[in-house]
Amino acid sequence: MESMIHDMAERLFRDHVTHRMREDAASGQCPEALWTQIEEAGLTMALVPEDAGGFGVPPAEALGLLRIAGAHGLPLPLAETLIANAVLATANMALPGGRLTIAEGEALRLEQRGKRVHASGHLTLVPFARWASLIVTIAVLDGTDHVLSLPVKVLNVAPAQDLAGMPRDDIKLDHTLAETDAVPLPRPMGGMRQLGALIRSLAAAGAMETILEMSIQYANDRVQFGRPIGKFQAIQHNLATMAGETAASRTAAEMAAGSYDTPAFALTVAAAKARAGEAAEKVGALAHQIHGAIGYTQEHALHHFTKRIWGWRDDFGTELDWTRELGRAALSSPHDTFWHFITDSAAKGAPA
Amino acid sequence: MESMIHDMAERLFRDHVTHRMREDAASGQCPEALWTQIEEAGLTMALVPEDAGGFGVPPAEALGLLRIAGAHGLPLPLAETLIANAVLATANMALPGGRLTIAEGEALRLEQRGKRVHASGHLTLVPFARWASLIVTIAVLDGTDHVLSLPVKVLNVAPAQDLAGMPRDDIKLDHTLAETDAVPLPRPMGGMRQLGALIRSLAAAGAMETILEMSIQYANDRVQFGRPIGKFQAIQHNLATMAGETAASRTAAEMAAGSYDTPAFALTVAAAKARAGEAAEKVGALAHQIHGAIGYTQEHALHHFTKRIWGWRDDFGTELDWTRELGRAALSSPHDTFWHFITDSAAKGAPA
Amino acid sequence: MTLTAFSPPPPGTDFDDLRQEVRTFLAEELADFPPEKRAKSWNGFSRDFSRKLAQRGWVGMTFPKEYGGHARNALERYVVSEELLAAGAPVISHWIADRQSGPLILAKGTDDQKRRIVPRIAAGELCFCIGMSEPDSGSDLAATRTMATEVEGGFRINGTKVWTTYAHVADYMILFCRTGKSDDRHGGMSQFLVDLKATDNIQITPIIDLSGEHHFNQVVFDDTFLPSDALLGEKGEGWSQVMSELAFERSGPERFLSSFALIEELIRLLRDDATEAQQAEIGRLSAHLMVLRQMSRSVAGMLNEGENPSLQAAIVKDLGALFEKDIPRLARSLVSRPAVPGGSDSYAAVLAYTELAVPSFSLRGGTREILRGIIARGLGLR
Amino acid sequence: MTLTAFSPPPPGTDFDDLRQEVRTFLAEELADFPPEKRAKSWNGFSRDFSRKLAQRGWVGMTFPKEYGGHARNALERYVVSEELLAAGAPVISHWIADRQSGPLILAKGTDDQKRRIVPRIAAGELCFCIGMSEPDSGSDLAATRTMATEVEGGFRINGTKVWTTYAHVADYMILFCRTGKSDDRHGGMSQFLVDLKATDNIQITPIIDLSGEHHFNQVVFDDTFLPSDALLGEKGEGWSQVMSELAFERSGPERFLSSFALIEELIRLLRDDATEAQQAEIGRLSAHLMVLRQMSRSVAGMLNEGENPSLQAAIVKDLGALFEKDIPRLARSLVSRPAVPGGSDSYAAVLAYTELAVPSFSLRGGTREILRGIIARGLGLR
Repeated sequence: MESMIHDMAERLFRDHVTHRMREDAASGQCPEALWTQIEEAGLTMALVPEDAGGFGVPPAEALGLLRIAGAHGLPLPLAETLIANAVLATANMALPGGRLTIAEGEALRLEQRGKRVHASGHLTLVPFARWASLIVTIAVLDGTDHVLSLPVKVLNVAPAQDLAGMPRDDIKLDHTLAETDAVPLPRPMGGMRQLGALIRSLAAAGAMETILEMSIQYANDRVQFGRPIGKFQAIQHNLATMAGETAASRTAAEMAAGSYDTPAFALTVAAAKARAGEAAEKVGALAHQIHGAIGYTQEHALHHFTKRIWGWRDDFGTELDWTRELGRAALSSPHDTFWHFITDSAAKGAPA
Repeated sequence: MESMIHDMAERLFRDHVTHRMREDAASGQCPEALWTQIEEAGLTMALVPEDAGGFGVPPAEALGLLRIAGAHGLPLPLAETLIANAVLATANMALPGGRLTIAEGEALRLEQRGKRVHASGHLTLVPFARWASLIVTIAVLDGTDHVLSLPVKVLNVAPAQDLAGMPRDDIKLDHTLAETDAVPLPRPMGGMRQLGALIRSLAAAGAMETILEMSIQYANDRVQFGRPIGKFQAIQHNLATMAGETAASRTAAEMAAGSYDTPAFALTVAAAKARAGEAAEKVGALAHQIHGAIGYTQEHALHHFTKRIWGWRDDFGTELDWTRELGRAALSSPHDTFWHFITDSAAKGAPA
Repeated sequence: MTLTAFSPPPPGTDFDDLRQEVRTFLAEELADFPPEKRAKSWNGFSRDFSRKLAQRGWVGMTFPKEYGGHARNALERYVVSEELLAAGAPVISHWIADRQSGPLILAKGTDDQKRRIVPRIAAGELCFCIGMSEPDSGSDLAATRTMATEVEGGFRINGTKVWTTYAHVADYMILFCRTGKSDDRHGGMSQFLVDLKATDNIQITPIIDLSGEHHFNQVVFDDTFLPSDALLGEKGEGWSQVMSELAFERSGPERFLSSFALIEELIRLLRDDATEAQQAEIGRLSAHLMVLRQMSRSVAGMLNEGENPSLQAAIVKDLGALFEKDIPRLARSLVSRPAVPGGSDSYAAVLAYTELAVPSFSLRGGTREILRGIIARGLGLR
Repeated sequence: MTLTAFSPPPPGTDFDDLRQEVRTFLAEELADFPPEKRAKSWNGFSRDFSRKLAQRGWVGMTFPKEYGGHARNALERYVVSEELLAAGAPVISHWIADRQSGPLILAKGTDDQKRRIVPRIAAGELCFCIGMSEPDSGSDLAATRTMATEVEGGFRINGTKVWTTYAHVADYMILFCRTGKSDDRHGGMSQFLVDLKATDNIQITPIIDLSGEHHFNQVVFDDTFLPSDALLGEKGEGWSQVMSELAFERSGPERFLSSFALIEELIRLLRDDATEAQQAEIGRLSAHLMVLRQMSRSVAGMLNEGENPSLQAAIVKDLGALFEKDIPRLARSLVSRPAVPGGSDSYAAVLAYTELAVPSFSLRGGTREILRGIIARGLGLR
């Protein structure tokens, strides 16, 4: 797929995302300058309609940015901001700019207090919360999905990290929101768990492509027992396996991205997140096996990339959660045969 | 372990068990002449006490015969007869000689009718029933294990086969037994499911050793792309995996055999049957991968050996049955830690 | 790394109407076709079924109309193929001809060969087999020994082919053999179109497989005479012809649906009362299947566009083979029910059949070692 | 095929009393030792703990009494080792010295070396590290470049070692390097006993691993002077000395217990309310563990009898590595609970630690490729 915005993002990340930046981010330092450039390039608005400031590209193309960000190990909440803006725009809420993030809101309790909404409960594993100005989530009030826009500055953020050392914070909520900060969604668009699973699937596919590339390079360069290790059949098999897992993950993630905002989304995103997690385990393990001890050290990019793909397995539903969901759907489907369920669950392509 | 009876069995099977015999047996033909030799050599009595006609060797040594029989693909109920005789001897019942077999009796209903016992229910997957004179099983009457000796000639045997084409028949039972044919066991010795699992684990270990040997031989002999395929790293890895699985299965089976008639038997036999089944799947698949199409044909010994180890997975409890049993024990054990459960479950060696 | 990217199948290629037509046809034709027969997947043989399918226009779909084909695209053909496989329809009688021999003849054959043979393939009348493997060659085609010697008016063939699927019923064989000595490992090979029903001195003997069935054969050529017009394509170009033929064989839905009958049986058992763990495993299986299917359709789409997705095709086949081989293990991990060959319990019978069929899956179209070698080269390993 | 047979451990080698003593000791010493520290397995460091253990006679157990040892047999040592590992006791401070450096010095060292060093090892006072890998050698020891040049009164060392576990705290290093040029790939190597606390011109810099911890180091020798009596064993015999040393390193219980803390956490979560599927998976794990332990004890028994079970040892290590590496996957397949490094939920913290530690498991004592090569040769592949 030829895409101007993909090319732009590719150049921006290639020129500015450094190993040092990824290391610093993992120890708590937000790369502010790069964020400014990303925002100026408009990438955070790629998924909102053109009249709200977007590029007017198909959702699959806008979401493709997240695979590219993953491929570069971008240590910033671009994906979260992209989704947050899209959800706010759908609910016709203000788009404040800056770094935003998203959280699963399924467990929140909402109650109407006069004209305002009171929200209580826990938001857990919220990515980048302490680097964001706003947390956007979706929760249910009287059977209707509501978008909540929660200003981080009034919240109590308990910092925590994922496997890669990236911020993934906990928040205890007991707040009455401003009238404009809790708005019913005019049409369902999947909960934040689904949207979050989508962005992690895309990023993981990109990161795995980079890991594969690194590993091929290393296998061609590294000499042992008198020849490049890539000549050994066992290493070739490992790389072939990595290629298969990586290709499957990307296909799955793009299938989900292609069905964004369509009825096929719920099942394709379940497949994508589950498939990405399974692949991440294998790809990371094999990459380390190929690299030997060198890839294990903080100085090597592999260190950062494998930890991120492993950390993402736990965000927005684990493999176990998503496979259960998908299996439940398969086993309770009204179709005559399992095969009919499978063909029906496939993305039909974005609506015209 | 140096053993005279092992040497004797090894010689007997090596000289007399042919590929043709195994093929004929798989299409229903019992090798009567070989049976006579086995019985004349006394092998069927190896597990009974010396005063009942046994050799007076430790149980682990007697049971070792079954690994050797497995290694030769013996198509006769030696294992079943060995166990049947041991159970009959423990209950001080008559040892009639000839081919016997065993069946899981847990699902039978027994009731006392005067001095006699009436047995009803199904015996399923009974190995070699139609080649045997007697089916020996253990079932419960009033909370006590009873040994039942069921003459095949009065039963209605519905013939069926296992994966390898060997007899594994079904019997519907609704019979009042002779007084001497239903006798309480003086001490518990594990149900027929456990004893059956033990003999299958031992036989599978032996068969896998033969499959491994065949595969090494083939890899050394077969030339492709100008060199023996055993020079290829992928084939070497496959053979190393087969060796590990085979060694683990034999160790597990011998651990169970070593705890025959001790309190450790229930758990070690569960581990042995589960481990053998898992190994059988891998070893069979890899052996066929190494042999290519040739091993797939009826003319090749591998055809017979892989089908037998696969068929045995279903006899006397599947892997799922046995791992559940073992896991239930582990999770409900009164030990402080799982580790204590593991050390305690190990065979402590045969009693003095 | 766009090396391993799979383009999404073009929009509008679901062909829901066609799919529905095929399903209706299959529901009727296979109403009484039991699971243990469906388990044979594309190894089931029925000339009658193939002919009926052809009458509906679903054989030779992509062949030109002048040769009896229907000039439809590869993605329409894909829909029909996957529906047939998922239903376990008995397709072998036309399958090989439709998939690879027909396209080969169309690409390399003489006008006469095309006119004589292709319309009958499209009519579902001709069963083809492939004479490729030999006792000492296996995956190593360069070790082929069967030799065609040029004689007055044709060739004399001597040599032995093995693992020839359905040679005992086939009408034609595409024979791969030497027509010359060459220092180049790949040189001096040619392909022939052998009319099995009209040629003398060919001895076909059965090879019985693990499941006790007769699919494979040994085929001995003993001074067999083939007329000159049996040569298919250029003399000496057999190697490159075979390599492009193999591309048709890779990545189709038959690369991951071989165990599908067992999947349907398993789901039938679990449908009403699955535990969470069973749901999760079925979900994992579903995810793999959804993704494999998308990848496979992507390759069909790329082929349709005239691209050369050979790396992608090898990847799909490698993943697909792992998937379909793993199904019996998966079934055993979820349900404790013994395999019983030919028994009355359809789950038990299908499990037994599939367990014994699994080792044959990797005999088709190249072993895993060869596939992985292709992938490694495609990835740029030097 | 007795090639792959494992003799059952000799009867009467359970040493239940000894085991009970060790358990009582550990229950007391590690009463407040949390799971996330136990997760470090034999990478936990505590000089204090090692000394206390030595006071009980459980370091240098198999060493002769004249060198401070206890002349107990390998199976008694085995019992202590596995109890320490299963409890996740912090043992690294004496572990390497006890397992391989002490036995090496006893076998190859001079009288003076033995008398000076071994009793202090047995007292739990000395921490050893192994200077083996180099930036360009990895698994290929023949590519070793660090060079010892003979000079007046000793040797000058130049070169760089990497992945040297705990070099930053160790008292001694067993250094493997070249002492000559040789056409033979394996020739001209020697071993040295380097007193790290008393030697100048050694620069040790940390290498931070995936879990963010400092276990590894880079060690640079820059014209470092070692006295003549630092030579360990024969000059030029380093290769064969290392090969026999590696045999000590293989097949011990540390080859399958590295993830044991996660197993205990997992079982704690499941204990009261396991589904059938969870029971089955724990049962499978138990079966593997029971069998691995039996195989490992068998090897200890064979070693104790003076046999050379090198094939068996490699098999145990290969199976053990697969087992311990697979535990995080297994945990994830049974419990959906995110890994949280350093968090307050001990399961989540131990999962996080173990997932990041897993890639390091195969760095120890030879990669899988090398192990499988050893097994293949042992099986008689030509």
